[in-house]
Order: sequence, then structure tokens, then C-alpha cells
Amino acid sequence: MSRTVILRILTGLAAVAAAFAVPFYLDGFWLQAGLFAMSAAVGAIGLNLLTGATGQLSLGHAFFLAVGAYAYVYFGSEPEGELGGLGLPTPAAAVLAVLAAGVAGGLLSPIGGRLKGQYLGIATLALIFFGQHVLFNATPVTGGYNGRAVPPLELFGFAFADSPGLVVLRVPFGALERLWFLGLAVLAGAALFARGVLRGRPGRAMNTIRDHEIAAGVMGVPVARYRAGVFLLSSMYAGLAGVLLALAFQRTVPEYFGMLLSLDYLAMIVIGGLGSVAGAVAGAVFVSLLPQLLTRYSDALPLVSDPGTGGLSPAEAARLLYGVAVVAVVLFLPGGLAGLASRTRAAGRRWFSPGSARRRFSPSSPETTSPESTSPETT
Amino acid sequence: MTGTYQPDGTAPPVLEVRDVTVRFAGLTALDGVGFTVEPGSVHALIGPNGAGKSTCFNVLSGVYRATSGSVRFGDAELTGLPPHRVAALGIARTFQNIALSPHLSVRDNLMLGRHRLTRAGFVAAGLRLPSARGEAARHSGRVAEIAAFAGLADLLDCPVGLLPYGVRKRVELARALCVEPRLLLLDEPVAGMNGGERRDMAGLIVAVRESLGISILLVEHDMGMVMRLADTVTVLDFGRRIATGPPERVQDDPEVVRAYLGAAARDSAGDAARGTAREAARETGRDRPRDGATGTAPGVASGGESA
Amino acid sequence: MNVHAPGSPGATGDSGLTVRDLVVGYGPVAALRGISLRVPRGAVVAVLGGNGAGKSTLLRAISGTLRFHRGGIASGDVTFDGERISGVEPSGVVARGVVQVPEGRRIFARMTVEENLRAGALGVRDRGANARARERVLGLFPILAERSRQRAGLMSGGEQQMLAIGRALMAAPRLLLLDEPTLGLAPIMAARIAETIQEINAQGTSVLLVEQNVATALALASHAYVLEVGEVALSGAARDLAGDDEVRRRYLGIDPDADGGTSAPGTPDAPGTPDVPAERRTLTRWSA
Amino acid sequence: ASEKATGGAAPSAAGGDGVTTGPGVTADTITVGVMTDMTGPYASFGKTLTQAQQLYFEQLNAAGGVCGRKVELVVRDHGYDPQKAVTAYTEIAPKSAAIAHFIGSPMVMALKSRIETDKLLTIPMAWSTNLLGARAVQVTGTTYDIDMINGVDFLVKEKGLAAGDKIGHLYFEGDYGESALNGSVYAAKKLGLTVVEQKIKPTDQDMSAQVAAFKAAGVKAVLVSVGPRQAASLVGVALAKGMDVPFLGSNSAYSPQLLATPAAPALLKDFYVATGGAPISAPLPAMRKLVSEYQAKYPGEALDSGVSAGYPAAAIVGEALKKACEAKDLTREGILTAHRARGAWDGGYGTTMDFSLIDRPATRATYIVKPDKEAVGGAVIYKEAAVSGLAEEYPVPVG
Amino acid sequence: MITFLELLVNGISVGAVYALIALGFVVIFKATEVVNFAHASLLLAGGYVIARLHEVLGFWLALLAGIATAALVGALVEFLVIRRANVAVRSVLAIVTIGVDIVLTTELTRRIGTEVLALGDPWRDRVLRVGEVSIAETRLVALAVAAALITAFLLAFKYTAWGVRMRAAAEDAETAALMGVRLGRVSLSAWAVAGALAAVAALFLCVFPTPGLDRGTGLAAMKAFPAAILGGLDSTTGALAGGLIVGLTEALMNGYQNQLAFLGRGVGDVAPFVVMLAVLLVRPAGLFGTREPARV
Ligand SMILES: Nc1ncnc2c1ncn2[C@@H]1O[C@H](COP(=O)(O)OP(=O)(O)OP(=O)(O)O)[C@@H](O)[C@H]1O
Ligand SMILES: Nc1ncnc2c1ncn2[C@@H]1O[C@H](COP(=O)(O)OP(=O)(O)OP(=O)(O)O)[C@@H](O)[C@H]1O
Ligand SMILES: [Mg+2]
Ligand SMILES: [Mg+2]
Repeated sequence: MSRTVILRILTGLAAVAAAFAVPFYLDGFWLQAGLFAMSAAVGAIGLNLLTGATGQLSLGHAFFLAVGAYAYVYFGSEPEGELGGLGLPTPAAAVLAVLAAGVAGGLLSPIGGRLKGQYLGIATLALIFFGQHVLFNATPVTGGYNGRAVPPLELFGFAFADSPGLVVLRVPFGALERLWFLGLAVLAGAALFARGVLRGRPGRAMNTIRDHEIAAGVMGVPVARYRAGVFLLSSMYAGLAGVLLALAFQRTVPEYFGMLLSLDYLAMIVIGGLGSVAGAVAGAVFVSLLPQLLTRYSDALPLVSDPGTGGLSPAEAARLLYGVAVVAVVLFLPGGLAGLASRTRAAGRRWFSPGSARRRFSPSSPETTSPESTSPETT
Repeated sequence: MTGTYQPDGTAPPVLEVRDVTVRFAGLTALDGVGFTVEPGSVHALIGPNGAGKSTCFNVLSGVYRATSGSVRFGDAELTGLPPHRVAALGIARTFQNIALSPHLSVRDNLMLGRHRLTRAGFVAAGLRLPSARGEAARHSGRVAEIAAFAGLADLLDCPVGLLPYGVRKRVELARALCVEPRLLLLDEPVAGMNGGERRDMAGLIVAVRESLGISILLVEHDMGMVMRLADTVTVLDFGRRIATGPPERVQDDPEVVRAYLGAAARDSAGDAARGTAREAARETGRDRPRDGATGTAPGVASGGESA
Repeated sequence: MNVHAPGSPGATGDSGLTVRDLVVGYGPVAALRGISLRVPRGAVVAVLGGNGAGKSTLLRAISGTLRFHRGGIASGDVTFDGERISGVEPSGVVARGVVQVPEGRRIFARMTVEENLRAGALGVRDRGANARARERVLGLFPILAERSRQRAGLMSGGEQQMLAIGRALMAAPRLLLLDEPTLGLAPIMAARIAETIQEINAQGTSVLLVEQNVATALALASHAYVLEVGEVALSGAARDLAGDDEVRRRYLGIDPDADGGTSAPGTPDAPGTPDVPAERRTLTRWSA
Repeated sequence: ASEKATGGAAPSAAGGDGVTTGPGVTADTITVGVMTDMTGPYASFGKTLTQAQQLYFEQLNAAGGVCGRKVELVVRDHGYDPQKAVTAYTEIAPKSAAIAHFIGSPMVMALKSRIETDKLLTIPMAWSTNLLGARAVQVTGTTYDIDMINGVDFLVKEKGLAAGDKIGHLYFEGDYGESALNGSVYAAKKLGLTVVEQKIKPTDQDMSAQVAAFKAAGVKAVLVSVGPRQAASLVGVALAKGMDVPFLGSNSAYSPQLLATPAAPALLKDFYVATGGAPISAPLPAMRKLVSEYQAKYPGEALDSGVSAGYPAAAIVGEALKKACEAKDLTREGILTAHRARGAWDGGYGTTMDFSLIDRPATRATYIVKPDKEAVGGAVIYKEAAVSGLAEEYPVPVG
Repeated sequence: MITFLELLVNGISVGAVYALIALGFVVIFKATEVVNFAHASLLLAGGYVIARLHEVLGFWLALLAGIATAALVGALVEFLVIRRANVAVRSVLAIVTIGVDIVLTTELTRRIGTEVLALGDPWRDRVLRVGEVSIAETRLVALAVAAALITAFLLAFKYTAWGVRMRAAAEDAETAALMGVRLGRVSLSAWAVAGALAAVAALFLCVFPTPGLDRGTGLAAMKAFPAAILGGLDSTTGALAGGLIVGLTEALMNGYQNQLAFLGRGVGDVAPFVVMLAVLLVRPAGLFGTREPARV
């Protein structure tokens, strides 16, 4: 027991050390891809609270990312030409952006509170199309099809941008290097918070709403309000992810916040493992890094052919792999990557691990052999 | 928060159900039903299948909205309150078909019962504020007590999905107790249990009443149990109240016999009521519908009588 | 045990149901450890036992629905009228006339009562038989006729139980597997079910009856098997068993030499209500 | 510590030849990046573009390369996904001396400021005005709005439109459509026409409703700044519904593949394309040569606008490198200077271009092209490249 | 006025096509309680086969081949994926179908490349004129076919054993099995049928007034989502109603774009979704959808 704890601590420390070392050794490609992965991870954690823990499907996640990203830009940049802006200090803009996403979620939470499962999923599809429409048409705020330049974040006079130049340990620290650490911090914070929520009082309520709505109500959980609340929380996560994304992009691109993005997020949490924070992160990294890697190392890979020479191109290979991954995980890895991890960890140990750990399992996990999870009378 | 009951020593208030009617598309599940649950008493609600017992529970716990009528708990009006507000008043229930979270451990299922008594919201829990931590510690202490009381002490970390049926039933009761209720609604607590578990559950219910002095409203088809545990019995049939009063009187009521017990049942249940000692009590406690079966199944009667 | 098991394989011809040394496991959990029993054609045979004894598992093994519970037959086999039905798809088992009423009320909540009954008759081709079956069912449970348009999920617990049995009868089975048919039924209704079982049997359907309600079961059955944690602890003629002290004490809960109660296997020892030692069963009030 | 810890690639005098070099240039190779789309909506365009450019640089290397260095192409397929585009750019920018083509104006827009600070000569394969105004970004040929202005002018001069008439404009959401709209609206105002707008999304397929609307408005001609499929649907429906007016498309509104669809007759009837780049079938010696060489290298492959656009673009980059070489300065700054120094570049592929203009298109001359079953590339010149008076004085919006 | 009629007719005729697609969703949902995100790729598959074969086999044979292939693909998806994924929450299965869709669509678009493939239908671009108003023959046929198929399925689900089997299996597989339902067969048939429907829908989606099948065709299936759900995911009637509503909203919004310019141009694509949201807020299970029975 204690040995496993020590082991986990050590691995954790190793991971942290590695994460910190990255900017000193790896080039821009890795940092850029890494940043996208981090922002994806934050968003995925949020979606997992909604879909994994509370059993609410959402295809509208991309919309809230857009809200976050654009709100940050609008709050943070000075008005210029027909483009509006509040010119607030960027940290304030970032916070407000997350809140804005929250507000958006709040406004829509009646939907999140009223609709269930797959119905909510499709309903939220509307947000995507609505969002795109606004992004393209509300030019003064969004910059329309052009998108807008993202003002670099500036914390206590330290700018997360290429200039003013900065060299750390003889490594030139540009925007990417600096953002990397910001990303790490944000991700860590987001993950810890979500974990706290899941393992605490709200987590129990959410899980029970997923498993037996009426029972939750009778035990004192205000079901509709909780659904709405989780919807709001997950949209704030998306908003945060959006801010991070904007900073990584350095420009907002309306096309990006489309349905494919939302689908990607669902894929992330399934691959990672429904309901688990670590899983969401793993899934996000997998989904967002895979295509990048295949594109970069296309030349080296046997199955994929060079662009332009016909045959399976890297991009196609990436999409195929990732589609297959989604299917394969559900078929062969109940609980996703996270499930795999915890199974391997639990392999030696006794079958019943602490309930707090147990709660992370999604209803698709192996121990759902009880009639409750299958018979319509009770679920 | 208004209308929230924080547990204290005081005795529970009276529950007054006044001609409650519930209509569903096409049928009247409850038709002007009324009864009163005296503080600290065990009140049984019996009646043939489909009589409206569970519907009544659903009205009391806010799951259904009564078409008309009123339900007063002390000076609070329950009709029209959403379930969580009802719970906030200190009313807890169990379900006829088990309604637990199969993937959560027993502990977590019980902790859910503490929901109304705890405060930690998303922020507090997310940031693990001291308030949230302290709260959790305090309440998991109490949860452990209740678990021990219900004989679940060593199952706390076991996912409910892996437990046998009978044990799950006890988890449900424990979860309801975790609400620290003043009124406990039990919907067929021993259905589908075998002898040992029936007795165990019966024991639990008695113990609850003795040590907490709360009111209990009980739906059960096990006449033996009803006879033994209940102070008052209300009988429903097709949504109407056909009888109410102390068990002995009710079970001799011809209406009740016709609608519910069936001819032969009376005697044996009668024995139980007249308290031909623990024998009959345990016997009926163990093997319930025997009472019903005796009417039809020769050879069993003897088996029963010889007790 | 001393009582001779009449249904031990080979004892009689292979008409009816025969279970040979059946071993069933749910993943690591072994639920049945080498069970053998027989249901001769036209007989009513009862299977008794405490919670978790393996009764439902046995029925699942016969009807071929173990896989829905991530369980499987490790060894042994099941034959019906000489045909091997272990390893056969559930639909195949039904086609051979073996129909199970599952534990709990597994009615189709979203369908109407009427449609539930039709679902029951899916296996049956012959319209005439179909109509007769329906008549019988509606005769037994008039409520089902009254509610034919109602969404089954909205019926009361007991009504659902009736529907479940009625639905199974629609298949005009040759062997009916009943898993706790009187669960949650009002006494009068439980009696009705008991009658029904006798009636069905009288009309030539063999019945394998799983019951917690030992008295009823022994009254209805000709033979009975008592399971204990996955093994046949006792078996014999119902009458003998009903008379058998062992059975009376452990399963009928009738206690010749009245001492402290014993509890069923697997459940923590809990004394009967009247003699609750106060210190063992108290809970202090809680105040915030 | 790491090879990263070098303090960046400062310009350094390399080897004996005294040529100053920058990122992407080593002693024996010059790396040129290509940011293309071979799996997204512009897959076929991207494919032929890339192949045409590969052809050019092979020939260039065969002819001795630049400054005795071989030119290497690094191709990255972003599949029209901004995230991949940005990452791919981050990867190849540090090791490239120029970008021979970059598909997808959203992506170029996303990276415009970075390209500018990187001083990385980039040829976008998109022609909206908001790509103008950056020294490092060279839009070749005309912009969509110019095409539309010349197009409207053509309609008035040759298709009998008159002041007071209405013209419809069907356009895509996004910079392509809306930049084209700027042109049509400007021209309409000058010529006393009114524009009836219909904006659609690339996912829309069926133009019936739009036709109905145009019909109701009684338009005398329709401008088409959408994708080939929508264009096909539009003209098809219009013809079927007896709406007999001329159609004039932007250069991205037509693809020869449409001639295989039921829309072919409608397209061949009264449909024109306004484009700054000469069609592959243009009777120019250089273009003829290109066609034969391309067919020799890629036998049986489609010859579409990708070839006629890609090869010249490669040539522009290649010759910029050569001039920079002559100036013994292969730093990015050097390459840019060399490129922007060319006031009148004519590679023999059509109109002459002025690269010294940073916030204006390199030319304002537009061809009017007509679909044609027989011709290579499925289109022939209908009216030689010309600059209308309107286009001449048109103040191009920038950025 | 004429315009209005014209748009009305347009809307209805487009709606018919959406209804056909929506019907596919409904069939799967009734059989497996899953929103089938892979429907778009089934559509693409069917259309692709028709397009590739009509020159060789002639249109009608090609159509049959297309239907058969799509049905086969559907069946394969069921057999290889759905059947093997035993998950408790349906949402997860829905996400699995997303994975399936990604795989199929990627492969198909790779084959289609950037071509625009004609389906060689007999109606070509003929239109029927009633006074000023005109409607494409293809759309008339679509309307007829949609109506026919939808009534057929309506009856099938309600009255045939197949329908009862399907719904029983969807609701409680184990119990259905105990009723003698061959689960594998039922859901297999459902997916095959859905595939066939997808092929039919693909036909009408890719013929005049649209130029033909191309990589983007699948996206059009997205428009059927609001149709399917605002009608009620488990209701065939809903599919028809939803399809028509979406079609009309879209057509009118596009047709009157100029009058509605203040909403921002291109609002026609958003409107159906807004309508959907409005409906769902009032009726969370759609217009004709059945609500979960709430009962404890
Ligand atoms: N949500 C509902 N919609 C429609 N009818 C309902 C609903 N809930 C209950 N009913 C009907 O109301 C009647 C009473 O149901 P109820 O569950 O209260 O019976 P009960 O007394 O609990 O029976 P049992 O002892 O079998 O549980 C039944 O006929 C049932 O069909
Ligand atoms: N799906 C399952 N997964 C794992 N173990 C199971 C499963 N179902 C039953 N078991 C175990 O198998 C054993 C027999 O269970 P079974 O349900 O057959 O008992 P039973 O006699 O039917 O009990 P009851 O009287 O409560 O119905 C028990 O120990 C039970 O815990
Ligand atoms: Mg009830
Ligand atoms: Mg059982």
C-alpha cells in the first residue's frame, strides 16, 4: 500500500520534471502541439464532468470554447477600426472570458437542465451552428471571417509573447516556451479542481443523477439545478480551454469552432475513460497529438505515403487511426485509458479499492453487472 | 435556506394526509385518501397491488404532484414541493425497486443521504476548502455509525452493484437514515427477502423506531410483519381508503379480508397479532405469503399450523 | 444428505428437463458448483434456498441467458427431452418450449400491456393457440385486459408481476421456469398465482419453481431441491422435505426446539425482533 | 544543454562563396516549404499545385539549382485544419527560406502576423484582399473583388446589362465570398446597378431557394462566388426553371469535373469565369511547354487550375531566390528584398505582375474564361485579360 | 406570393429528403436506442456505389446495388461493433458510432477524392410546372417515396412481429431473448434496413437540384438531425414532420434572406436548429417522441 503511494508520488514528480524540461529541449512544433493538447485537456475535463459523471451528452462544447476565446480577445484588445474591444488588462480579460463562457452556459442551462442524455446531445448541436453564424456575422466583436489577433497575456509585466526577447539557460524563450508553463499551471489547476468536485459532495450528486434521477431528488438533490450547474461548470472549463487555445493560436479562426471540434472532444473523453479526470487528459493528448505526429513524421511512416503521391496520406491515416481508436477503446478497454491504468494498478491489489477511486468508473466499467444498470424499471 | 430541518432532539411533527387525489391519464390512482401518522408511531399502509400505496409515497416524497388534497407535515404543506424540498424537511424514503448507484461504493451511496445536511458546493469541493473537508470528515463519521447500525460496517467500500439483493435493501434503508429523517417512508422493505433477512430487517426497523423515535410509514405485503410492527394500519383499495385503525381491528374487517387478505389468511395472521409469541412472529417474518397460500395449498396449512 | 434425490440423472428416462453436474461462474465468482436435477414431464419441481444460493443462476443457465450477466457454464450440461439445450441461444431454448419468467419484473416499460403480451407470444406461430393463451391470461389477470392500452412501466409493482407471468404464459410453454413469482404480491394475489401454477401444471405444463416462500413451494411441488451456496444441499419429495426437521428449521423457519433464530447463509447473524439485545441495535440521535 | 540552446539561427556567412545565409539555407541546400491541403476540401487543387511546383523545382535543380545549392521542398498537408496548419508552420518555418504555396486563407490569416515577423516569403493560394498589406505575403494575380469588377464591366459591355438592372450575387460566407462581394457592390454602385445578395455556407448543396429568390427579384445576371458544386446547382436549377440569364463566376467557382455532371449543359450555355490567372489552355508558349512537361511527368493526371497557378508561383519563388543569390544574400530579408524589387514580372504565364506593391494586388487584369469540353483544363479564354476603368480606379480595401 | 408558393414547394420537397434521412435515425434508435452518427457515412456509401455503377449496370440495377451495399455496411457495423460493445449507457454507443463514422467517411472521401459524381438518375433535371410554380421531378418522387416508406415503417413498428421484436430488444435485451427474440438478428436487420434507407436518401440527396455526390454529401445528413429529434427520435411520424419543418424553415429563411438581412445573412442554416431548440424546450422528447415513463 504505502509502497504504491511512494511509487505514485515518484512517478508524479518525474512527470512534473519532464514537463518542465520540455521547453528546454524540444522545438516549436512540440510546444505548439503540446499547447493545443493542454487546452484540449482542460476542455475535455469539463466535458467529462457533464457527460462522464452526470450522463449528459453535449455536442455544443466547441461553442463554449469559441465564447471563451473570443471573449478574451474582445475584452483584452483595444478597439481598432470597426473592431470593438475593451482594452482591459489581459489577466482580467482572461478571467472575464471564462466567466462569459459560464454566463453563456448559464443562459443555456435551461436546456441543460431540461433535456436528458442523447436528446441534449443533439440539441446542443444547435449551439455549434448558432455560434458559427454569430462568429461570421457579428464582425465588430468577432472580426467576422477574418478572425482577430489575440493580445498576448501579460502577467505582472511579464508578457507571454516573443518580444521582449528572453533567454533562459541559453534557450531563447519565445511565446511558445512561456505559454508552455502557463498551460501546465492552468491544466494542473483545472484537473485538481475537477477531481475535488468529483470526489466531493457534488460528484456524488452528479453520479446519482446519472444512475437514478428520482432517487437523487428524493435524497435531497435539486436535480434540475444540479444539471444546470454542471452544464455551467463544464462550459466554464470550455471557456478556459478557449482562452488557452486563443493564446496558442495567437489569432482566432472562426472555422475552427465547428462540429468536428465538438466530436473530437467526445472522442477524447471516451478514449480517455468516461468520468475520469486523468482519462480526459490522456484522451485529449491522444486525440490532439496523433494527427500532428503522423503529419510530421509522415515521411518516416511505412503505411502512409508522401502527400501528393496518392495512397493513404498522413492526415487520412490519422483520422482512420483515431476513428478506430474510439471504437476499439469501447470494445476492448471498458473505462478507457484511465480504466486500463487503474486496472493494471489494481492488478495486484485487492478487488475493492476505496470508493472515492471507484466513483471514477463510468457505467460502462466492468462491475456494472447489477440489474440496476440494465433494467429500465430502475434506471 | 428556509424550510430546512436541522436534526435536534425534538419529537417529529404529525403527518396529516387530507383527501389526496391523484389522477393519471385515464385512471385514478388515489381517490380522496386521508390518514394521520402520529409522531413516533409506525403506520402501515396496505392494500392489494395497484391500490395506490407507492403512489401515495410518491406524493409524500414530492415525486408526483397530487391532483387535489393536502399533505401537512407539522406546519409545512408538502403538496407541490419538489422532492429535494421535501427531503429538506426531514422526510426520507426507500424504493420498491432498489434505486441505488451500482457503481458507487456503499459509503458514497450513504454519503448521498447526507446531501441535504451538507453544504459543500462546486467551488468548496473543487478547491477542497477546509469547510468542505471538515464537513466531509464529520459526516462520514456519522455514516460509519449508521452503516454499523445497519450491519454494513465492513461493506462500506464495496460497490453496491456487487452486493446480493437482501444487502442492497439494507443499504437503501441506511441511506434513508443518513438523511436524519423525522419521517421514514418504507416501500416494501422485505419484499423478495428470505427468512433471515426478513427478521433482520424487521429488527432494524424496530431498532430505528426505538432509538430515534421517528415516525415510520410502512408499505408491506408481509402481514405478519405489519401486524407485529404497526401501531395503526390504513388499508387502500383501488385508491380508496377502505379501513384504518389498530391492526387487530383492521384485519378482522370483512372489506379488508375480501379485498386483500383472502379468506384463510385471517386466522394465521390473527395468531400473529394475538401474539402467539415470537414463534409466529418469526415464522411469518420468515416466510411471508404463506398466509395467502394457506388458503389454497393443502398440506401447507398443516405445516403452518403445527407451529 | 440422507434424502434420496429422485431426479438424479439416469434414474428415469430422459423426457423432461435434466441438469447434469452443472458448474456456473460469473467471472471469478463460482455461483453453481456441480448441480444435478430433473424435472420429469408434467411435474412441478421447486428449487429453494437463501439469497445468493444460486437459484436464479440455475434458471439463467437453463434458459441460456447467463451471458447477459457476464456469466457462463464452466462444465456440465442441460438437456430437455433428450435434446442438449445448454449452449443453445435463448431463442432456441424458447423454441423448444422452455420459457422463463425472470426475477424481478422485467416487463417492457415503454410498451403497452397489450404489446407486452404480444411480445410474449412472439415464439408462437399458431394463431389459435395464441388466442387461447390470451384468453387464459386475461382470465387469470383481468386487470391486464382493463389496462391493455396503458404503458406497462406505469403499472404498480404487483401489476407488473402479473403482466410478467401472463406474458410468459402467452408462449404456451411446455416447461415454465418461474423465478420468485409471488415477489411483492398481496397475499390474495400470491394465492391466485399459486392456483394459477397448479392450473397451468394441470393443463400439462411442467414447472420449475424458484421460491423464497418455501411453504407455498413445497405445497405446489412434487419434488424439491434445496440449494446452498451453489450446491444441492437437500432434495427429495416435497412431502418428505416439508416433514423433514432440518428443512423445517432452516428453511421454513419453524423451530421445533425453540432457540435463538438462525439466519440464512451469507447474511450476518441477526436475532429475531422480539429479543433484540438493546446494545447491539441502537443508533444515537444525531445533531449538527 | 540541448541543440536548442544555440540562441537561434543568426545570419552567418557560409562557406567559401561568401553568400550570407539565413534559416532554411545551408551550404548545399535551400529548403522551401509548402503548406497545402490534400485531404480537405481543396484536395485536388492542392495535389496538382504541389505536383506542378515539384516539377518546377526539379527542373530548377536539374539546371544547377540556386547558388550551387539544391532546392528541397518540404510538403505539409494541413487538410484545411487551422490547428494543424499552425503547428505545421511552427515546425517548418524555422527551416524554410520561403513558402512556395499556402492553401487556405483562414490559415494564412491566422499566421499572417507571424509570417510577417518571420519575414518568410509566402505565396498564398487565395485571392482575398485581406491577405494584402504584408511585405512577406505575395498574393499573385488579381484579387476576387477586382475579378468581380471586371466581370460586371464585362456583363454590361457584352451582355447588355444597363443602369437600373438588378444583378444577383451568390457568395460564400467567408473572405472569398465577401471580398468578391465588395467588388460587385462597388461596380454596381458605379454603374447604377443594384446587387441582390444571397449568402450561403459551403455545406449548402441545393440552390433552389436561392434561384427562387433571384427569380423573384428579377435579376438580369448572377455573379457566383461559391464552390463548383453550388455553382453547378445554381445554373442547373436556373436553366430548369427557365431563368435565362448569364452567370459569371469567380476563379474558384468552376471546376472541369462539373462537365461530367448533369449540370454540364447549363454550364456550357451561358456561364463565364473571371480570373486573373490564365487558364491552362491559354495559347502561350510557356503554358504549352508546361502542359507537355506536366503530362510527361504525371501522365493521365488532370490538368486543372492547380497547374496553371502552382507552377508560376513556384517560378516566382525560384526567381526571387536566384536574384537574392546574385545579391549574395540568401537571408530571408535578402530574399524578400529581391522579390519585392521586381516591378514588372512576366514569366510568360499570362499577365505581368508588379511585386513592389505591398497593399495592392500585383495586377488588375482579368481574363474572362468559358467552360469547354474539349480544351485541356475544361476551359478556354473567352476574352483576353483586360483592366476595366472601374478596376483601375478601384480603391482596394486592405487587411 | 408566387415566390412564397415556390419556396413552400421547395421547402416541402427538401423536407421530404430530410425526412428520409431522419427515418434512418429513427429506425436505429427504435432498435438500439442509439443516435447513429454513422448514418452520414452509410449515406455516402450507398450514394458512392450508385454513382460508380450506374454507367455499368444502368441506373436501376445500380440503385439496387447501392441499397444492398449500404445495407451490408450497416449490417457489418452492427455485427463488428455495436453487437460487441456491451455498454450500459447509450450515449457511449452513440459516441462509438461517431468513431465508425470517422473511419467510413475518411475511407469514402478518400475514394471520392474531389470528384463530383453523377448518379445517372432517369429524372435528370426535369421540372414540373404548375402555373408559375415549378418543382423538380426528383423531388416529387422523393416526396412520394418518403411518404410511402414512412407509412410503411409506421405500420411495421406498430403491428408486425418485427416491430414488436425490435422494440422489445431495444428496451430489455435479456427479457426479449427470453421471449424467443433472436437479438442478433433483430438489431442486424435494423441496421441493414437503416443502411438501405440511407442509400435511398443518398439518391435523392445527390440528384438534381444538387450536381451530384461528393465528399461533402455526408454533411447534409447533419441537417436531418434536427429533423429527427424535433419530430421525436423514436417516432416515424416525427421523422416526416421534422423533415418537413426543417425543410420549410430553411427554404423560407433562405428565400427571404434579403428581408431578413438584419438577422445576419445565411441565417437559413441556423434557423432549423433554433426551431429545434424551441420545440425541445417545450417538449423535451420532441413533437411525437415518447417520454420515459417516470415511475418508482
Ligand atoms: N406514473 C404513472 N402513470 C400512470 N399510472 C400510474 C403511474 N404510477 C402509478 N400508476 C397507476 O396507479 C395505480 C397505483 O399504483 P401504485 O404503484 O401506487 O400501486 P401499489 O399500491 O404500490 O401496488 P403494489 O403493491 O403492487 O406496489 C396503478 O394502477 C398504477 O398503474
Ligand atoms: N451478474 C453477476 N455477477 C457476479 N456475481 C453474480 C451475478 N449474479 C449473481 N451473482 C452471484 O452468484 C450467486 C448466486 O446468485 P443468484 O442470483 O443465482 O442467487 P439467488 O438464489 O437467485 O438469490 P436471490 O434469492 O436473491 O434471487 C450469488 O453469490 C451472487 O452474488
Ligand atoms: Mg408499490
Ligand atoms: Mg434470484
